[in-house]
Amino acid sequence: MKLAYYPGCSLKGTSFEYEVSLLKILEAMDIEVKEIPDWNCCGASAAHSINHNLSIALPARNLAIAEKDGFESVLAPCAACSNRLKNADYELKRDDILKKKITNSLEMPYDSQMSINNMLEFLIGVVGKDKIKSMVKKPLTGLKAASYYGCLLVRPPKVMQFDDPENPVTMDELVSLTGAEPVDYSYKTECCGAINSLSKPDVVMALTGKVLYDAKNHGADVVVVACPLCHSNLDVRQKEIERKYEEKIGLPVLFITELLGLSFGITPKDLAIDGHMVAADRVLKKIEELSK
Amino acid sequence: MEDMNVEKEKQKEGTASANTGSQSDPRLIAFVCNWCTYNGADLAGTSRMKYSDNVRVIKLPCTGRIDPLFIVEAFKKGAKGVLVSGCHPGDCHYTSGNYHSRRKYATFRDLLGYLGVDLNRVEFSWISASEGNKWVAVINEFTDKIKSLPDKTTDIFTKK
Amino acid sequence: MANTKTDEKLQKIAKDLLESGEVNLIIGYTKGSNPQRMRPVFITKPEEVVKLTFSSNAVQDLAVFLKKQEVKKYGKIGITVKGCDEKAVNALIQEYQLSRDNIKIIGMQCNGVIKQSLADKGETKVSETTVYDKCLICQEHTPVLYDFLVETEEPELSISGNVKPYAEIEKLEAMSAEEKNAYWAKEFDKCIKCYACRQACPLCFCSRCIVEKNMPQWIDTNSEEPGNAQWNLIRAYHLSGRCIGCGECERACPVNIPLMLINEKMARDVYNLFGYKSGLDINAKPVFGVFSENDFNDFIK
Amino acid sequence: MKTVLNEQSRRNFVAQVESMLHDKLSKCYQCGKCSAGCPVNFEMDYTPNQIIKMTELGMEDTVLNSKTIWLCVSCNTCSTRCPKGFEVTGIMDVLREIAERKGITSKTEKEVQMFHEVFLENVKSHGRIFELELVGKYKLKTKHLFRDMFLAPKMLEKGKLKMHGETISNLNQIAKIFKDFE
Amino acid sequence: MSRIGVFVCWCGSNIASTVDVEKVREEAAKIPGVVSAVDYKYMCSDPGQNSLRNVIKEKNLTGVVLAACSPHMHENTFRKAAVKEGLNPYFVEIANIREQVSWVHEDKERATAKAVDLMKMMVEKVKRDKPIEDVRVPLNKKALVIGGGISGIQAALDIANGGVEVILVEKEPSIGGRMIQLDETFPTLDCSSCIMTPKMVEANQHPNIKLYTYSEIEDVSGYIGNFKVKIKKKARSVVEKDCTGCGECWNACPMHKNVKSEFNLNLSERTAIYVPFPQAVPLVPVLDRSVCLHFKKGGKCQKCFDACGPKCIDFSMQDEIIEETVGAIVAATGYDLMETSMYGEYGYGKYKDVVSGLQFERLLSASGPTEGVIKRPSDGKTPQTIVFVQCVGSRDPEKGVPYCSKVCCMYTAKHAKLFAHKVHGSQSYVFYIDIRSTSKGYEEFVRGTMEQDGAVYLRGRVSKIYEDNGKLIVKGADTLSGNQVEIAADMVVLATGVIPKKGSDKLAQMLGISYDKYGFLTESHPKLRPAESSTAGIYLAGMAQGPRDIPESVVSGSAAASKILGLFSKSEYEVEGTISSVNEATCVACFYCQRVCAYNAITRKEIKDRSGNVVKVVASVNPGLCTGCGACVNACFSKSIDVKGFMDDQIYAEIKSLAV
Repeated sequence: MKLAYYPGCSLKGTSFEYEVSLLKILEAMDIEVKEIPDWNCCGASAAHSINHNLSIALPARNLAIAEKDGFESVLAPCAACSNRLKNADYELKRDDILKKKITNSLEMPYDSQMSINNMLEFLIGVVGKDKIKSMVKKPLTGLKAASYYGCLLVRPPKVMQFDDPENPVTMDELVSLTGAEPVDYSYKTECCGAINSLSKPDVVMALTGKVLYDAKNHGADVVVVACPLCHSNLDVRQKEIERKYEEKIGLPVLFITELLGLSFGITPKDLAIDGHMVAADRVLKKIEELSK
Repeated sequence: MEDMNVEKEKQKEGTASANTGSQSDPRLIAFVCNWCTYNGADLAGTSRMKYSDNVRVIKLPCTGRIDPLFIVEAFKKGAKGVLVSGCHPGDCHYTSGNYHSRRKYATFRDLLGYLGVDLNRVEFSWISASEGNKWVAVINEFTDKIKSLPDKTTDIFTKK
Repeated sequence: MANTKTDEKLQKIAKDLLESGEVNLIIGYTKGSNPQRMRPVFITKPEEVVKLTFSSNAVQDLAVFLKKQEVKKYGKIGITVKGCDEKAVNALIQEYQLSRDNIKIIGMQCNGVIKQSLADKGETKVSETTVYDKCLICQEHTPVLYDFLVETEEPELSISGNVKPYAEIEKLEAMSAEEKNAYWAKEFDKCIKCYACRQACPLCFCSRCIVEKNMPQWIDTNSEEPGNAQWNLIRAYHLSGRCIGCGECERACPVNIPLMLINEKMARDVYNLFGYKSGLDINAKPVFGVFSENDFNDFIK
Repeated sequence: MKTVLNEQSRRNFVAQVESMLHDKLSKCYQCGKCSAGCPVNFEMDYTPNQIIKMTELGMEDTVLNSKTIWLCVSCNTCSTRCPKGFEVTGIMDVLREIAERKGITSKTEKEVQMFHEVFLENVKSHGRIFELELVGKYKLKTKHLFRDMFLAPKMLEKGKLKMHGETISNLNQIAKIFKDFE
Repeated sequence: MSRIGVFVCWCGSNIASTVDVEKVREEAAKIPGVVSAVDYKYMCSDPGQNSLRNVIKEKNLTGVVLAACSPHMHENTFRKAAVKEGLNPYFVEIANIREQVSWVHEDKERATAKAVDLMKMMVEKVKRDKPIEDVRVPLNKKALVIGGGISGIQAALDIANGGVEVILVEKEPSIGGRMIQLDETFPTLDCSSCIMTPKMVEANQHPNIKLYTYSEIEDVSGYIGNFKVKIKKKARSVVEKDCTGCGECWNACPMHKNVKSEFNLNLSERTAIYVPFPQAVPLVPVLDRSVCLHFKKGGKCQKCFDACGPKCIDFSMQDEIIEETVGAIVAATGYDLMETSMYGEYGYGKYKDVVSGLQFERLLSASGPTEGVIKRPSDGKTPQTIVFVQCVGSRDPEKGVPYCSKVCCMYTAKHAKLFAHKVHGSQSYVFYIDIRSTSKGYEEFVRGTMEQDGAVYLRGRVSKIYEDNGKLIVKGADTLSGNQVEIAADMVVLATGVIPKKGSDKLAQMLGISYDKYGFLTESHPKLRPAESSTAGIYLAGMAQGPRDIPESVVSGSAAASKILGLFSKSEYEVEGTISSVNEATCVACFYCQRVCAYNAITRKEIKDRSGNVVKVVASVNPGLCTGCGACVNACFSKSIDVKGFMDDQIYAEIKSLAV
C-alpha cells in the first residue's frame, strides 16, 4: 500500500523534532511514506472558527491530491491536521451539495475513500504492535510516562472514530511496548487550549498547568504527546507556568515517536530531543541508568 | 366556510338531485377503519360540521383489512376518487394493521402511477377518532381536487 | 457452445447425488433439437446424467418446476440454477414452498445468457448486446446460495455502459399519467389472457389464482380492457417485492408485453422504499411480511 | 434583564443557525452537561447552555457579542458528552462565522478573532503557515508587541523559529479556494 | 332467498329534517329481497324496538337493516332486540344516516340520495351475512405468574385469595425481587423488608400457591384458557422438602472469600452453597456449581454434605422439566439497572467509591454488607460528603435511553435523606435536571430532603468525575446560577435508570406478546387496557411494562389478578365470532397471514390421510386468539382466508351497490 504523508505546517516549524523523530523511526522500521506533493495548510482551528466551507475546502485539496496520486491511506502526525482532514472527509461524505461545490472549486474529484490516520492509529493499525515490539532494543523499564491525548485525537468521536473518547488507551499501549510504565492520571483528555495559545495565554496556562501538575503528582517522569500543539503548550510554556504558579514542574515532554525511538536504541540527538525547551537530560540519564 | 356556501349554491343550481358520479359531481368512495377514522367521521357529525356529500363510506375493521383490490374495484365501479383512511401509525386498534398496509399501499400506489393512473385520484390519510375536523378537511380537499381534474380521465380502469 | 469441463463437473455432481440417494430427481438443462436452444430435463437415474449440460443458452428458469406437484412428489430434488434462478429457490424457501432440507442447489456460475431471439439467428457470443437486460444488472453471476458450485470458464461479461438495461423505465417514469396510460393501454390491449406469464413464473405458486376466484370475482376475466389491465396490475402487485427478475414471464408472453419493465420498476421501488431485494437471503423475512415504524409515510395525509 | 421576543427575527435567526449547524436547537433540554465539562467556562460570560438557549430565543446581539463564542477552544468535550448528541461545539463555530460575516468585532476578545483572521491571511498568501510572519503580523495588529517575546531567543536557539517560510507552488488554486469560499 | 326488513329512523327531526325518510323507505321497498320497509320516529325507543321485533317475527326476516344513527350508538341495542326474536345478531346491519348524513349535509335531496345509497349498500351486505356464532373456549382455572417480585407476589396472592390455584415461578433462588434489596421506601420510609417479608412468607404458605424458585419458563404454547407451560426447575442440589434452613452447610463451605454476592451487587462475598439473603423464601440454600469445589475438583470436597443434619444435599440432582396447564398468565418479569460502563467520564468501575443507586441501597440496609453503616467500598471509611447524580442513563438518547426512569428522583431524595439521618454533620449534593415527584406525598418528601435534611440541589448534569488526593472531584454545572461547580466528594452515587429485565424479550417471544424497542412489554391499549397484553389471556404487571414505583407495581399486580379472576368467573371464555377462517382447499401455506397476524392466531395445520400421512399443510386460525382485524385477508394472494362479518363478497357487493 502506498502511504501518503501529510506533515502539516507545525512539523516544518516549531515542532520540527516531531518530524525528525518520526522519519527516523519509520526509517528504522523500513516503512516508506511519501509527502503529499504541494500540500497546503489544513486551515487549522482558524478556518473552522470563522469559515466552515473553507475549513472543508482546504483539507479537501490535500485529500484530493493524495487520491489523484493513487494513495489510499494518509498519515497526518499532527493531531490538529488529522482532526481537520477527518472532519473534511466526514462533511464531504454527508453533505453532497458542499462536496459538489468544493470539487468544482478544486477542479479535482474526491471519492471519499481515503483512510486518514493520526500518529497513534498509524502506529497501532498500519505498523502493528508486533512490528514495534520487535524493534525495541533498549526497553525503557522503570520510566514512568504519562500519555497526554488532549482533545483533537479522540473528539468528536463520531468523526474521529478512534479509541474510547473518555478513556483512551492507545498511547498507553505504545508506552507499554517501549517497556516504560504508563501513568494513570485524571487529565489525559482535558484540553490544553491550543486554539488560543497566542491569543489567550493566561487561559492556556491555566489549562496546561493542570495537566502538567496532575501528571507530576501521579509520579510521571515524562509526558508523552502525539500533537505538536499540545507539545508547544506543555513544553514551550512550561517555564512560564512554573513562574505563574510558583511551583517547579520540570517535566520533559516527548513525542511518542521520540519515546519509541529511544527504545529502538536511536540516540537522543538523532531524535532531536535536544530541540525541546524543557531539557530531557535527567530523564535520559535515568533511562541510561535503568537500562544497566 | 365560504367555499362551502358557494358549493351549496352550485348544488342547488344543478339539476341533479343525487350524486351522479360525473366529473363535476364525482362519486368518491372512502374505505375507513372502524376504530379511528369511522369514529372521526362520526365526531364530525356529532359536532355538526358540514362537508361535501360526494363521499360514500365503507367501514372495515382495520386498515389492515383494506385491500388494494377494493381500490381497483371502486374505480371500476365508476368512483372518481378513492380514499383510504385509518388510525395513525402506532395507534392501530389491532397493533400493526396500518403498518402492514402502509407498506402495501406505498408499493401499490407506485404501481398505479407507473401504469398511468392519475395519483390525484387515490388518497391515503391517517385520521384519529378525535380528528373530526381533519376528516372534514380531507374530504373537502379531496372532492375539490377531483373536481379540478380534467374530464377525460381515461385509465386502465375505464372501458373504451 | 457447451463447455465440456463445466458439463463434466456438473454431471459428476449430479451422478454422486443420485447414486448416494441424496436426491431422487435432478432438474437440469439438456440440448434441444435446435442446438441453440436448451430444454429442461428430469433425471432420476445416475446413468442419464450425461444428458446434463450448461451454457449461455440455458435461458429457462428451472425453479418454476419446483411448484409442480409432479416434481414435488420426488421429495429430495437437485436443481441446476443460474444466479437469477437461484434467487427464486431462495424466495420459495422464504415463503415456505420449499424446504431447504429437500433441495440440493447446483449453482452455475453464469456470465449472462444469450437472448433467444438472437440465439435462434445463430448468435453464440456472450456480450452486452446479446444477453438479456437482466444479465446486465445481475449482481449474482455466482449464485448467493448453493450446495455445489460449478465455475464457469467463460470470460467475464464486459460492460461498457453504452447499453442501458431497462432504459424504457426511466422514459416511462418521466411521462405524464396520460402518456403512461396510453403506453400501457396499447400493451395491455394485446393481452389474450393466456396466463403464460403466470405459468412461467416460479413464484406464482397459488393453487387457485385470484383470477380464478369467483364470489367475488375481483378480476374481470374477459380478454379485453379493462380486464386485461386488471390482470396485469394484480399480477405485478402480487409479485412486487417478490419477483427475482428471471424474466420468464416476459419470455413466455406470446404477444410480447414488456412485463419486465413493470417487474424491474417495482423491484427498484421496493428496494428504494424498504431496502429489500427478493431472494437474497433465505432467512430474511419477505418484505410484505414485516414492517418498520419508520416506513415511508410521505404519501399519507 | 428582560427580553422582548420578536417572533419574526427569532425564527430567522434560528433558521439561519440551524441550517448552518445541521442540527435542531430544540433538541437541547438544558441539562448543562456542556457547561459542566467546559474547560474554559470560568472565563466565559455566558455558559454554553445559555448560549444555546439565547440563540433559540433569537437573542442575536447578545450571543454574537458574547465573549463565550471566542473563548471556546473547540475541544469538543461538550459535544462528546452531550446526552442529546447536540452539536454544541458546532454552534460556537456557526456563531463565530455569523459574527465574522456581519463584521462584528468582539470588544473583549478581539485578539482571538484577529488571530484567526491573520492566520487565514497567512494561509492565503503562502498556502502554508510561516510562523514568524504569522506571529509578527498578529502582534502588529493586536499591538501586543512584547507579549511572549521572552520565549523568542530560546526558540530561535533551539531551531524552532524558522527564518524562511515555505510557499506552495500552486498558489493559484489556494487563491481560487479563498475566492470561492471567502 | 333473503327476506330483508329495512327500518328507517327519523331520530325525531335529527334525521328527518335533512333526509327524506319516506323516500328512503320507498327506495328500500323497491330492492329485491326487501320484504318490509318501515320508517319510525325513534327506532331505539321501546316501541321502536318492539316494532322491529314484530316485523322480524311476522315477516320471518332473514336480515335487518337500520338506516339510523351510527352503529357505534345502537348496533348492540338492535342486535339484542333481534336475538330475542331468534335472529342471529350479526344479521343486523346499520346504515349510518345521522352522523354521516343528516348532521353533516344540508341539501335535503342530495342527503336523501346519499342515505339511500348507504341503505342499499347495507342491504347488499346483510344479504350476504352468514350466521356467526360466538366462540366459546373452555378455561383451565389455574394461573401462572412469572416473576416473584412485589407485583408478581401481589398478583399471585390476589388470585389465590380469590380461590384460584396459582403457579408462581421465580428465576432466582428466593422470591422478593428488587424490593427486598431496598432499604427503606419513599415517601413514608417504611423498611422495605419489614413490609415485604410477610408477603413473601404468605405467598410461600398459601394453600393455593405453588412456588417454583430457581426455575425458568422453558416453553409456552396454546392460548387463552389452555396454555401449556414447561417450567425448568434448575438443579438446586438441595432437597427442598427436607432442608431446615439451619445454615450448617454454608457455614461449612470453604469457598467464602472469592465469590461476589449478586444480591449485594458485588459489595460482599458469599459461599458456593448459599442463601442470597437471610430472609430468603424459601429458606433453602442453592449450590452454585460453577464455583463449588466438589464440582471443580472432581468430587473431593463435600464439607456441606457432611455438615448437613437431614442429609438433603444431593450433588447428583438434575434439572427437571415440569409441565403445567393454565388458563391465564401474568408476566411480571421486573427490571434491571442500566449498565453505566459507557459513562467513561463518571469512572464507574474505575473508582470504587462511585456506586450505583441500588448498591447504595445495600450500603444503607441493615441486612446489607455493612450492616447499615454507610461505608466507602474503597477503604471502609464513612463518607462525609456524597454527590448524587440523577439521570444517569435515563433521558440520554446518546449513551442510554431517552425515557425517564421515573423512580430515580425519589430514590435519590430518599438516599440523601437517609444519609443525613445516618451520618450527622454530613453533606449531600444532588445534581438533577428536573425533579419529578408527582404522587401523593412525593413533592413534600423531596422538599423535606432539601429543607430539613440540608441536601443541596444543583440544577445541571455532571460532566466528569475524577480522583484527586483521595477525593472524587465532581465537575458539574448549576444552570440556574450559570456556574460551573466542582465538588470534592467522598463518594458518588449514580442514579442509574431502569431497563427491562435481561431476557424479558425472549420470554415475550415465547409468550407471543409484544414489547417495545427497549424490551418493555406493551399493553393491549396504553390507556384502556393497561393490564392486558396484546395476546388474550396474558396479563402484565410491574416494571416489566415500564418504569414505575412500588405502589404502582402493587396496583398493577392486583389489576392483573382481578382481570384473571374476572375471566375465571365464567365457565367458558367467549370470543366474538367475527374471526377469520381458512379455505383449506385453496391455501398453499405461504403463511403471509401468519406473518402479519399481531395475535399469533395463525398456526400450521397438517391435513393427514387415513393412514396418517401428511397430504397437505395449511394455515389454521386459532379462534381463541383471533380478533377479526382482517390483516390476514389482505395478506393472502389467493384470498384463501376471509374474516366473518367483513367477508370479501360483502365488501365487493357494497362497492358494487355504489356503482354509478
